[in-house]
Amino acid sequence: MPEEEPERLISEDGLRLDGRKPDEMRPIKIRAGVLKRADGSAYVEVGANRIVAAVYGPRELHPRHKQKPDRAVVRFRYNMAPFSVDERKRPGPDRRSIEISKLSKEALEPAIFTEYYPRTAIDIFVEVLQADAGTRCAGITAASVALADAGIEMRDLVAACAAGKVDGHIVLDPMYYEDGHGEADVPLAMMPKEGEITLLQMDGDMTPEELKKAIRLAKKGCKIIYKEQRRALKRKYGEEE
Amino acid sequence: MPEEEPERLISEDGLRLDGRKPDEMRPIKIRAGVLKRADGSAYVEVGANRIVAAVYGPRELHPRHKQKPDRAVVRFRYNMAPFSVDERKRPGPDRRSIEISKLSKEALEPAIFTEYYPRTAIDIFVEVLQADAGTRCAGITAASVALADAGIEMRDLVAACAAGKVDGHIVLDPMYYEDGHGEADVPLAMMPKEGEITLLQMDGDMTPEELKKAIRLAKKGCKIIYKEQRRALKRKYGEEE
Amino acid sequence: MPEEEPERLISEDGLRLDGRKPDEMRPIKIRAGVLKRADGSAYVEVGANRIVAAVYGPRELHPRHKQKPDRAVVRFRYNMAPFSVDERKRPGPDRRSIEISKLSKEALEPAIFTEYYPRTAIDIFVEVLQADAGTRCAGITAASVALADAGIEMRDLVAACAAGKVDGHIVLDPMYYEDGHGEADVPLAMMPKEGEITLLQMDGDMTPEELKKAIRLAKKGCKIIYKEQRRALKRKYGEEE
Amino acid sequence: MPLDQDLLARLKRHEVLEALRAGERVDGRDFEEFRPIELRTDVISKANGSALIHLGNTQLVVGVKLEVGTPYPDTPDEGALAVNAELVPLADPTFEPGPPDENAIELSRVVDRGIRESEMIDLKSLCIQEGEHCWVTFVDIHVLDHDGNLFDASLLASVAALHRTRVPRAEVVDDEVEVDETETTPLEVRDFPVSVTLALVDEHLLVDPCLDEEVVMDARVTVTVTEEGRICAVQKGERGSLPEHLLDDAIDLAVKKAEEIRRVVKAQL
Amino acid sequence: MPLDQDLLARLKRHEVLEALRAGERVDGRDFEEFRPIELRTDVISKANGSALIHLGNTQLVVGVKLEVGTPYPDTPDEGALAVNAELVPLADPTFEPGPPDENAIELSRVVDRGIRESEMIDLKSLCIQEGEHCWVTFVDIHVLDHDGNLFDASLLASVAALHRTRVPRAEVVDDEVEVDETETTPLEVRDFPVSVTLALVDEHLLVDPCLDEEVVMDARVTVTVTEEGRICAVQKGERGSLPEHLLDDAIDLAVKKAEEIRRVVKAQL
Amino acid sequence: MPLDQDLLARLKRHEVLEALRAGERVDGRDFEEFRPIELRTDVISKANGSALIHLGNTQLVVGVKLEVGTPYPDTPDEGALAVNAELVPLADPTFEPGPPDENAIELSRVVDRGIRESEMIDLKSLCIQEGEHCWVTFVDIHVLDHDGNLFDASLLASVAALHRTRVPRAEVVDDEVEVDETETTPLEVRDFPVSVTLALVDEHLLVDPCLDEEVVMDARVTVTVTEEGRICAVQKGERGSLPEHLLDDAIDLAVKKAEEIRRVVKAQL
Repeated sequence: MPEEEPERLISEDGLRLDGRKPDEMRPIKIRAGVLKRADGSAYVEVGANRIVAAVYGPRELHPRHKQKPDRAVVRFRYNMAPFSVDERKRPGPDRRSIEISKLSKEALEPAIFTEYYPRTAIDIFVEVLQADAGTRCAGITAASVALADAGIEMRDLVAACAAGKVDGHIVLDPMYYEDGHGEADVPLAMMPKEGEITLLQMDGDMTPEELKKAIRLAKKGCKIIYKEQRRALKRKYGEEE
Repeated sequence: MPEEEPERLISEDGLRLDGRKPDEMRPIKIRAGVLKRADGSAYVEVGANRIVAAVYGPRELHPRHKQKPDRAVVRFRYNMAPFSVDERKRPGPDRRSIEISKLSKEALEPAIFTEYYPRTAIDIFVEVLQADAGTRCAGITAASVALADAGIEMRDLVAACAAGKVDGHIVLDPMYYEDGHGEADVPLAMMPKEGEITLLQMDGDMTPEELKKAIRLAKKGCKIIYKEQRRALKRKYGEEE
Repeated sequence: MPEEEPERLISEDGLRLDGRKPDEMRPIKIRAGVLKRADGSAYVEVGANRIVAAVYGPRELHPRHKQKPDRAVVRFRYNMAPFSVDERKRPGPDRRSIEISKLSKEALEPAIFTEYYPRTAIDIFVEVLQADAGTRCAGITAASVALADAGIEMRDLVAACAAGKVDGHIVLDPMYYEDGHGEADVPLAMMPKEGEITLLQMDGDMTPEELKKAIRLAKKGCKIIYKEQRRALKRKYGEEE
Repeated sequence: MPLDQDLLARLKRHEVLEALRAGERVDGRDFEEFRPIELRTDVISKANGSALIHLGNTQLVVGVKLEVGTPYPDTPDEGALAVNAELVPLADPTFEPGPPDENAIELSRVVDRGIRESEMIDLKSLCIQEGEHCWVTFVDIHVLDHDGNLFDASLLASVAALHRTRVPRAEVVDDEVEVDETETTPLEVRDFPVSVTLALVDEHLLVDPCLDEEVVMDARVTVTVTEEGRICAVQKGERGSLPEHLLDDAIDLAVKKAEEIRRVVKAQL
Repeated sequence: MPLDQDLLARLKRHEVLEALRAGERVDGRDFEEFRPIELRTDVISKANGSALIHLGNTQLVVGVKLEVGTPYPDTPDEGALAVNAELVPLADPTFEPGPPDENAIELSRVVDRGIRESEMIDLKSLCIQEGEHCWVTFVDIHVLDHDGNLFDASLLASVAALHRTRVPRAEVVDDEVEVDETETTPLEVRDFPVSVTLALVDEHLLVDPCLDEEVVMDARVTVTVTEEGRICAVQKGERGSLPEHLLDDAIDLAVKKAEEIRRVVKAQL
Repeated sequence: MPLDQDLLARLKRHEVLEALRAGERVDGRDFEEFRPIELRTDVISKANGSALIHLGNTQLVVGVKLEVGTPYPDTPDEGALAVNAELVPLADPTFEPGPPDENAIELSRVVDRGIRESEMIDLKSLCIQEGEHCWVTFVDIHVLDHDGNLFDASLLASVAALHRTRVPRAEVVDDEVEVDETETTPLEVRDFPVSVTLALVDEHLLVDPCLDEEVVMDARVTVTVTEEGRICAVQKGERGSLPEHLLDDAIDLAVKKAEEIRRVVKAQL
């Protein structure tokens, strides 16, 4: 966070506070298979976000009456470490993390061939060790790599990225300060191969045209993320998944 | 609530603050079948009380080990909407509502032929949208109509009404201010056909004779309620149930 | 608690605040079979500790998937009455009582022939009615007698007693004030017949040699407790168990 | 080992009803007879007041603790009362650990009404500084052995504990309350409410039901009576109904028995 | 009695899809048609504002309560807003008692964003004393009958209730807030956000899905639109995906329908 | 897919015991050998201190956060310490979401005692204003990958994080604490406690058990040793017993290994 409140978030020459162009992502780092106990795992850095995802499953689901005879039940838990944010977060789920967990599950499920794994559970856990803006997108990005690392059959990877509106400009991948001081935030997740959108939220103030523009920009970000996801899996498995 | 604290709750000519005679009920309105999703439902107004009741069942009871081989299990949940009282009520059950739920269940169960529905659950839900005094009685009254509306076989309807002691007088159906400033409150529920009492509570200060008088007065109130319950069912079903 | 803070906890002639010698226990009283409903029970006083233990079982364990095919599951609940301590304790388990429950269970389990009771639960409940120092040891002591009273087959009784370090001296069975103002506390439980230690904790400051000395002293205390445990059972059952 | 609990219950039910039909109670008592009451006060030195009661085989402890708190906004010149009952799993095989269930809550609320509505405690005497500080009186009921009629046993022990409660000296110094535990005065107590619980079994009213009777009862009526013979609380419970004339009988019987029990218990204080 | 729920669900799904294939909705509406909206305000006199809405058979009450609280440290000159939704088990056989589940939380958060991001309430007008006291605006959604599209019904009723909310006079006297409930002024409201929810079923976008449609939908998109036709919140839910062009359609459709609905509802205020 | 977990466990148990009988550990280590330790500090910039540890395949992060709070009434001139461990379900298939269970609580309490009883932190240095304001030191243990011996890994990372913790400048202005996060001084740390955990398996004491060994161990002993070689905490866990002479051995072994580990870890700070 800048020491003093900056007057404007986009400079006269069109650059952002951290020197990025409006359509530029923050640095990304993705690693697959970072944990031994989990069936699949991944680590993602986007800006100062530090996120670990793990997948367990397909595994037995208890109690039995929650099993689905024709598909796997996907469960998702987004959790922030107490030290991941400025003010210590009390452990345990709050309303925000419960909503994010629900939407992240719904963002990933379209990509999973759940019908291949009837009566089982696929459990996805995302731990935010350090939060910059965009943790829900980074979590979905990490979870998707972890699913692939666990060998779960998928239609495509799911890549996620936000766009935002800052000083009237539509920008890609807002960082913490832009998120807090901008006019709107548009997190989006998609399956890049078919262009299908699996997560979309927006809050703030936008015209319909700005919103559509933000969606297109976020999709562009997702494609960059997607390349990094595939690179991470290739690094681990020797060739494209 | 009167703007200024009144000196006496019963005037010289024997009338109450709202102009009622000691043995007079507040206006009552009962409607059967006000909800589409529930198997049975009812709406009750007594004074400023606004109460909705719904019944689901007989339906399957999970987990199985809670089923009774020889009868239905009756469950009752009394709940106040956060905006139903002067100071916003935090959502969720408190000690008062847990006690009321238990006693209301026990007030209704004698009337239900639970033995006709072995291994099932009959779930009764009462939502207080606005509370004047006497919500537990109005809730039982509404629930009883909802049970009939759900087609549950019953020995009789259960009608409920309170009596109270105010300025030394035994009065019928105390309203909010009388309840808060009176000397005693006696909620009662009964099956009017046989005269069997299924709920009785009292707190305050009464001689044994006053208590007996209050019980008799509350029974009188129940009979008025009973007529309205039957009228409501008749309105919906064309003839007396 | 002394009215004024004493300057030293051990006097010049080697005596403690309550007049005990360093290796002297507080008065002990043990009774077996003090409750009618429980399958086994015991009451223990050590100093001002007042503790009741009850055992239910072996009994059916629900839900079924928690059953062990080759042994009983031992459960232990240590609980303090709200009025048992200086400042009223809010009802319900806190972190301290959850840890004590876990360690107490692990202290008793080695003595129980759990393999004789497959698929069952053995439930042990300890209620602290008044707490002086050493409640976890007194609780284990009481629970062990309650297990015997319930007729559960055991390798040996488990006796428990603490040692401590006070003014640089290793002392037996610290009382409340010594526990709060001493340098270290060493609760210990054992099966006296074989000399096997089943519980050991320590916190404070000790050299390795002091710790070993404290362990030996606590073992001495356990043997005294053991005699009282057997005497209590003999009193009830006419002869040594 | 796991015996057929249902079978056992049915046999017990049979035994209780059989006895009643022969005009007797399962434990040989008269219909209107309480079980022996044994009361010991001042059993918990960490509490400001305490009592241990045996009512037949039912056994429980009540501890009263006074803590400094803030008055409710609508009663700025009064102390507060909080009654809590813990049905700890040590006391009965069906009691489960966890927050109080509907039975524990009903029990504590009926005892609370007995204490509160009888006005046995002058809550104004528990005010330390108007609107700022007061004593909160915690009455904690800790059940040890459950053989029926927890209602009456709990109120008796609570009232006895309150009668023996001592209030520490409290002074306000610089807006903070300083408490001196060594200097105490007795809590002002103005009444001795006693509740009488009757079980309706097969159209009989049984005073002070034991657990075997509670298991088979159709309904339960608890009537709480002040020293002057006035009623301060009534609670009908359980899923049976009863006709008005039996209620009238129950009220009269409760008033009569309450006085008798009060005498027995006061003699032990 | 317990019918085969799965079988019923499959039959219903079949019926909905069958109708769609024939170019129709299961209840006969046009694809872009809302169900009839009936709104009654000021239904709860204990609330500072309230509304009861029927959206087809969906029925819910919203109550607005103002309580004195403390401003957040980072917005010392603003009041606070708290939206809560209770999916009470009375409203649907699948709703369960207990704290709000993920569905109730999502619902309340989407409504919250509609109110908050449209800036329909001037939170600064709810400050009583900077940094010390403010009004907390509780918007409580109480669902009575669930026949689909709780999102739009909840926002409509919430906005209507806020439009009818009156703020009691509050004065700071000796650092304490004194509230006079008899003297009130209308809450300052500056916008009328309306959300439009679309269900994606079999590649069709259905406006205002009823429950039968929600059960079979692949995805759900809710777009919240201000009076000026700007977007203040979007939420895609459920486990399906949708292509960008359908999203574009959804946005345009929502903007169009929002204005229409706003007109209908305002006429009833 | 769901393999026979019980069968797997039995095979693993067999393997561990087989190795022991041959005088070896299942992963080839000596009985007294720790796994490789890799420590990185300052990994979380949002924390005031942090460390990531790998102990073999066990991996966890500790973050230290300082927050302004109120001193406990009985230690008005001291800051506070709160240690919390989250066994998040990401780290092990048997960990479940929800509040800390008995294992997480035992872990955090043993680490807490190591920190507290060694007096490595001068709590008095964390007092901001006597009786009014102090720093509360939250030590949060976040387990990422569980391959045994969480006790030692957690204490090592916690102590390392505390050694790297910086305290922001805090000033009391008008009774309120103003914190300047940009100006910090190192937390005063006076010791470097190290715990050594031993597993008793088949009468052998194994230093730093891996998960396969923990699954089969009879008992566990953790001894925490200060820089001066004094003992500040001991914890025996799990449902086995051990004779006194093995305890004596464990104490001596722990003192020896603690010094060695401390050297290894300090070199990485």
